[in-house]
Amino acid sequence: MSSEALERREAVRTDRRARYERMVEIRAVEDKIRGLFAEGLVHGTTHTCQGQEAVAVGVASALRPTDVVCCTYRGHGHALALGLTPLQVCGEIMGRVVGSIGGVGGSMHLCDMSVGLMPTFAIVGAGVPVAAGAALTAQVRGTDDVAVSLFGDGAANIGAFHEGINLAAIWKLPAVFICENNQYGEYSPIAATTPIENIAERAGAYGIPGEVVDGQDVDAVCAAVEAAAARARAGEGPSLLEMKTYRYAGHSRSDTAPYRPEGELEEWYERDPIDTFGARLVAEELLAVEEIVEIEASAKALAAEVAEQCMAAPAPGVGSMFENVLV
Amino acid sequence: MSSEALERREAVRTDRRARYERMVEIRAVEDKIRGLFAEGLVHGTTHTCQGQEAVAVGVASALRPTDVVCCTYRGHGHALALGLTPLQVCGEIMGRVVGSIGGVGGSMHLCDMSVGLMPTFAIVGAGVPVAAGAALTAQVRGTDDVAVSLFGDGAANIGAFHEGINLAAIWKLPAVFICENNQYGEYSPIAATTPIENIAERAGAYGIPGEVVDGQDVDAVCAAVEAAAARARAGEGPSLLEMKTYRYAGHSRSDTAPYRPEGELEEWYERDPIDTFGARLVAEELLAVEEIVEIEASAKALAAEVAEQCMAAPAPGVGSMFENVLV
Amino acid sequence: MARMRMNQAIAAAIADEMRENPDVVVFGEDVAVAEGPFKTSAGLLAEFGPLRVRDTPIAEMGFMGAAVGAAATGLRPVTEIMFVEFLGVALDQLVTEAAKFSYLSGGAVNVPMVMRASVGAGLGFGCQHSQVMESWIVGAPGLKIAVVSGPHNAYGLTRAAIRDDNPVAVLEPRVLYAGRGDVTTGPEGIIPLGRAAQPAGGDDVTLVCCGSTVRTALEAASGAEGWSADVIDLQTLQPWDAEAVLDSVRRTGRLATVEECPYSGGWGADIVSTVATEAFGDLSAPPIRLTAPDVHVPFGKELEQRYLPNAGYVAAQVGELLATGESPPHWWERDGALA
Amino acid sequence: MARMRMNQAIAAAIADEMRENPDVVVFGEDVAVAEGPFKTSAGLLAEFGPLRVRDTPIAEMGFMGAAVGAAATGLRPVTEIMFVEFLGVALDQLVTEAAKFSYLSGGAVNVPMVMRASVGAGLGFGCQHSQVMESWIVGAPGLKIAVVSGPHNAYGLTRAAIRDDNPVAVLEPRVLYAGRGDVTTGPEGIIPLGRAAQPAGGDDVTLVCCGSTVRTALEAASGAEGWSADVIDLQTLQPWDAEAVLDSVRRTGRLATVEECPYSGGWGADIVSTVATEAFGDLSAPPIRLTAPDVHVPFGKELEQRYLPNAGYVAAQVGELLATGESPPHWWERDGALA
Ligand SMILES: Cc1ncc(C[n+]2csc(CCOP(=O)(O)OP(=O)(O)O)c2C)c(N)n1
Ligand SMILES: Cc1ncc(C[n+]2csc(CCOP(=O)(O)OP(=O)(O)O)c2C)c(N)n1
Ligand SMILES: [Mg+2]
Ligand SMILES: [Mg+2]
Repeated sequence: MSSEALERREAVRTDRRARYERMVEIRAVEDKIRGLFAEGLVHGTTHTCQGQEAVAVGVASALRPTDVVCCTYRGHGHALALGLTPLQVCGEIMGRVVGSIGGVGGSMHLCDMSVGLMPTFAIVGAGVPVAAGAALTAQVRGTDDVAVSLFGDGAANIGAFHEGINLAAIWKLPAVFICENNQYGEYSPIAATTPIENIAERAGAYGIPGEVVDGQDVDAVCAAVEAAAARARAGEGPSLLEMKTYRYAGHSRSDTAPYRPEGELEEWYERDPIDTFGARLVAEELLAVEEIVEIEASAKALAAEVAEQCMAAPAPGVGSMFENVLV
Repeated sequence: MSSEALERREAVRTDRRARYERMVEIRAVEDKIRGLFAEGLVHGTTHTCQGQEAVAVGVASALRPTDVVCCTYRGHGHALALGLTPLQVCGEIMGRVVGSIGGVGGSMHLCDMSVGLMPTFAIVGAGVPVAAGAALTAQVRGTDDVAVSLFGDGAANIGAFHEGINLAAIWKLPAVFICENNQYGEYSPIAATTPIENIAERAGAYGIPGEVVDGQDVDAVCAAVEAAAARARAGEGPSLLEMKTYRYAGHSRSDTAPYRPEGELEEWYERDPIDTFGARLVAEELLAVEEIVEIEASAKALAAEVAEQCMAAPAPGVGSMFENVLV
Repeated sequence: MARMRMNQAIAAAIADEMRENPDVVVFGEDVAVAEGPFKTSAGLLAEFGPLRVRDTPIAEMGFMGAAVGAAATGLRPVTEIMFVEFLGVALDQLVTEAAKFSYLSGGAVNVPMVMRASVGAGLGFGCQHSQVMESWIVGAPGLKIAVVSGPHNAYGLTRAAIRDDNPVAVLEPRVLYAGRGDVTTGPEGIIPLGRAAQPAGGDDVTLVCCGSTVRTALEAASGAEGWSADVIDLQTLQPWDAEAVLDSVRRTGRLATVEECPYSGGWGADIVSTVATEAFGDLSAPPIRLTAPDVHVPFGKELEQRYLPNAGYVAAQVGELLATGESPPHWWERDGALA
Repeated sequence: MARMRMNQAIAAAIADEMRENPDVVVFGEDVAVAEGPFKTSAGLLAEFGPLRVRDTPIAEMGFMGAAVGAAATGLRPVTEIMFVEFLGVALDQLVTEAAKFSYLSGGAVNVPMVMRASVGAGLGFGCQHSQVMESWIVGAPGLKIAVVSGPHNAYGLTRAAIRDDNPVAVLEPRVLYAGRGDVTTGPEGIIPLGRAAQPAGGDDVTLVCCGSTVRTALEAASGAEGWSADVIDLQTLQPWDAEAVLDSVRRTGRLATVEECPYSGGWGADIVSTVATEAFGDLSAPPIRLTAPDVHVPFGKELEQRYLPNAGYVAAQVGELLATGESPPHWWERDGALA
């Protein structure tokens, strides 16, 4: 699996067209996952990231596979962007042995260290100090790797955010803290829980750079993360980046997002990260208009095929729950 | 006890000379306590506040007895300023039934709700959200009371600080958050743990006013707290005040403060809050120079007498540990 | 008497208390506008308004601490920890502050707050959202703990918890929210904390359970052949009803606990140990515990069901105990169990 | 072999591991420049420098999380929670993250971190700084827990904990830090996790203890008249050495645990319950637990000593158990006890 994941990662790192394709793939896989849950074919819950694909792909494009990424339950897009295969991701979500941790974790728990994906965090904020710790390893060992923590707008109000960033700042750790501000924490609009406009302003509380980034623009995301990572690699310490983005679907499986003001979703659709980037690539002549439909169609076909493969794959046996408890 | 405490409180609220006397009293009581511990006459540990008396008295002077105050283990000065008697305070520290909670708490655990002193907090940061909750009571009930949280510079790095202030900010609670920046968290200078110069700057992270105050000037403290409390009472929400101050003694009983840079203590002595305020009162002709020595002498005598009284008072009986566990 | 789902019973209990007492307030993540992720606060915002029913930021330490402060100054806050694991970021406020405040104020301050939390496995939420974690709070003098097992006692215990002057944790098995049952509403429906219920009676064994395992135990008992069981739903885990359990064991001579959690550190150890000490001479067979293994809650429908002790397992283990007079091995200790 | 205080033994253990393995790093509040509030990291900063030995901000969640991240990526962090109660603001990282990471990575990630914490009563620190709170962590699959009882095993268990590839909590009774004893240093001094020690042998009762109660049990046993005891120092509380305990009880027929904490939720319940299940037929008297009462740790020298089970109490209770064959009441249940 690892070498395929690494190849997939290399693709987005080096090729902007691959970034486009990966965003389309993420959308297709997430749509498929939502569909499977809606049909009642999968147990549990899921948190998809339609609309946020530019953040996932932009971040993965800017980082090296030896960099470490701590992301959340809303991490399918990041996992795919970092290189995990749709089979690894869907397999895990669907609880099959082909999943990235063998199907015992489910939708909130992906992992593949070969491309730097730490076990994803189902506890809000928990990944922030953990990323600081991964950055500590790089600092102690003198490598120039960085650790990245991705978290939501809602997570910026939890203690671990504060403690983790402060620790990284005082130790000048090579970390990049990235807030995916998708406007909602669960069903609450950010303004109901957060008394400031931009999470990035909180950087000031730690004496580190803070920047608001257009999270719908994969190029902008990539550039901002590259710059922050370069700073971190150079020993200048962490940064806080805020990606303004939007999730098209509800918070989780059961959420129909009735709390959204009318027209809001539609406004964001107009700045769809995939469409925007596709148009840009067309303008740059890196992509032909006809290819767009093909890419989408083949991503959908892939997602459907992978779902079938997962359906056909075995579920983990009873013994699996006893594995990896104690080393 | 309550009515004596209330009278003592009224004194500092209305009379600047009483504030001077109270600061002297706090110094004398704290010195006595340190002495008792040094002699091995008291069990456990203690955290005294010599040098920080202006904060304690300034805060108490600015608040009403119906306001609620959450302070820390370094709370003897606050307790005395709020009105608790030296007997209540020393009795508790020495583990006697005359103590404010009957002697079962010890140095870190004072309380007297008749003057608004909540159980003092031995867990760093814990009082911050609790004060937000007390402010919530005022808001829900529509009173114009405020709740005050006092905490150290070190506490500004803990999650509860972040969560408590953010909550108060978003709900516009009538709270005042006061950081007593005495330059050290335990044995660590603030610069070793906190990547910014002024804790007050963190107010920006919550969209509330932040202000640096000279914590060695009781008038300045009182004025700043009055203004912040007025704002809170008017429904305009919380503020963050940072009192720049210094603790003359070590962190706790056993600490001789070897980590202090040479000359630092002496510099702060020059701006001693008691001396400064005494001189000001003399200049204002509210105090005669001769009285200064008298006031100090009688405070020392009082502290000694109270210590004797406590020594003579009974320790709580075995039954006391079973009281107030479940209501 | 009304028929309702367990989440509705909880909302009804809170509403009834809010009607009676203006000091009762409710806050937590998405409990107001969205009426709770599990709809356990349906209707509260509409009826009681935004001053008393509030959404919080994602900040369990913050709002749990706010509950302590509010309770200490006169309100009766009911807070919601969406999944009990999130208490891992807020435990200090419940155990080290709330539970000790009365003591630390010489009795001057009560902290009548309720921490409701959804708990347990069975819905495929994975290992960070499927535990019960009573162990985090059982060893905390000053704190009461109720565990609800259906609409009826969810209503009654929730009301009792809100009326109690101590901090009370109410654990709500998530898997039961949608289940319907008859509920005695109104003041008669209030169920005192500290008292067990006995949903089934019998002679041969005492089955002690609570929360999600009550139905497991009942199902096991009702299908039993050749033996009958006293089924004791503890309802309150702290303080638990030792008298009810001891009385029953003195009669049946045998004890089995049915627990949702891993063997190590589970609540049943306290029960078994106390019974072994206090009723040693009355025991005619070793007391046993039927629990999950010492592993993380697995994802996957079948695995998760396998993880939990089910009625068939309970019946089989108890049957073996009765037949042999010896404690049967746990399922995961048997040959070939993990294949 | 060297004679040293327990805090020195701990510092020596860490230093020896740091010398052997450059991945071992140390951080916590005031552990570097000040060498630890209890001097358990004396000499480390001087020898290993500021890259590997660091003071943190007051942010237990932050640095515990950092330990998880560092351990998951190859370091072996040793962190210090100054008083175990502070884990109440950081529990999530230890129990819900560290202990589950191996599982949640399909075995790809180990988290070889150590969380050292000072625990227990006896020094007059009041009720928020005097508990042991094992209950917060015992019910956590994936986590090991050691409890040290003197310089010798403090050295040996600390080294074993640092070498272990799982997250390990090491609880250090504060009251023992200054005590001196002979320590086997070097590789032979390493004490494997999971194995109990037996500091005294006897025939009539098995006294199971750990941490601060080991000396209590030993003192009780050595002063006993008419009976002798197997004293078993568990050393590791998770996983605990059931074999050693069961073997002993099978021989003595009687069991008493000696615990520092309140009765409810104490570690002894797991021991008693397991023994009652597994060795029921071998017990000739009820197994008993000698614990503190279900109250907060009081301040005040005498009260605090009264709160803790002492040797005289242990001897008296065991004596009564042996004489009567019945479980004696706890001290606080006896007439006039609270007067
Ligand atoms: C400590 C904790 N509290 C609450 C939750 C429940 N929860 C899961 S996701 C979520 C919303 C998070 O919002 P945000 O950080 O904006 O991330 P998003 O879901 O929008 O990506 C909440 C409250 C949790 N998992 N952990
Ligand atoms: C959560 C927590 N962590 C650590 C401690 C130990 N501790 C007690 S006081 C203290 C220093 C606090 O510094 P600061 O906030 O500046 O207050 P000061 O003592 O200077 O008044 C520490 C680390 C604690 N009591 N609680
Ligand atoms: Mg969000
Ligand atoms: Mg300080």
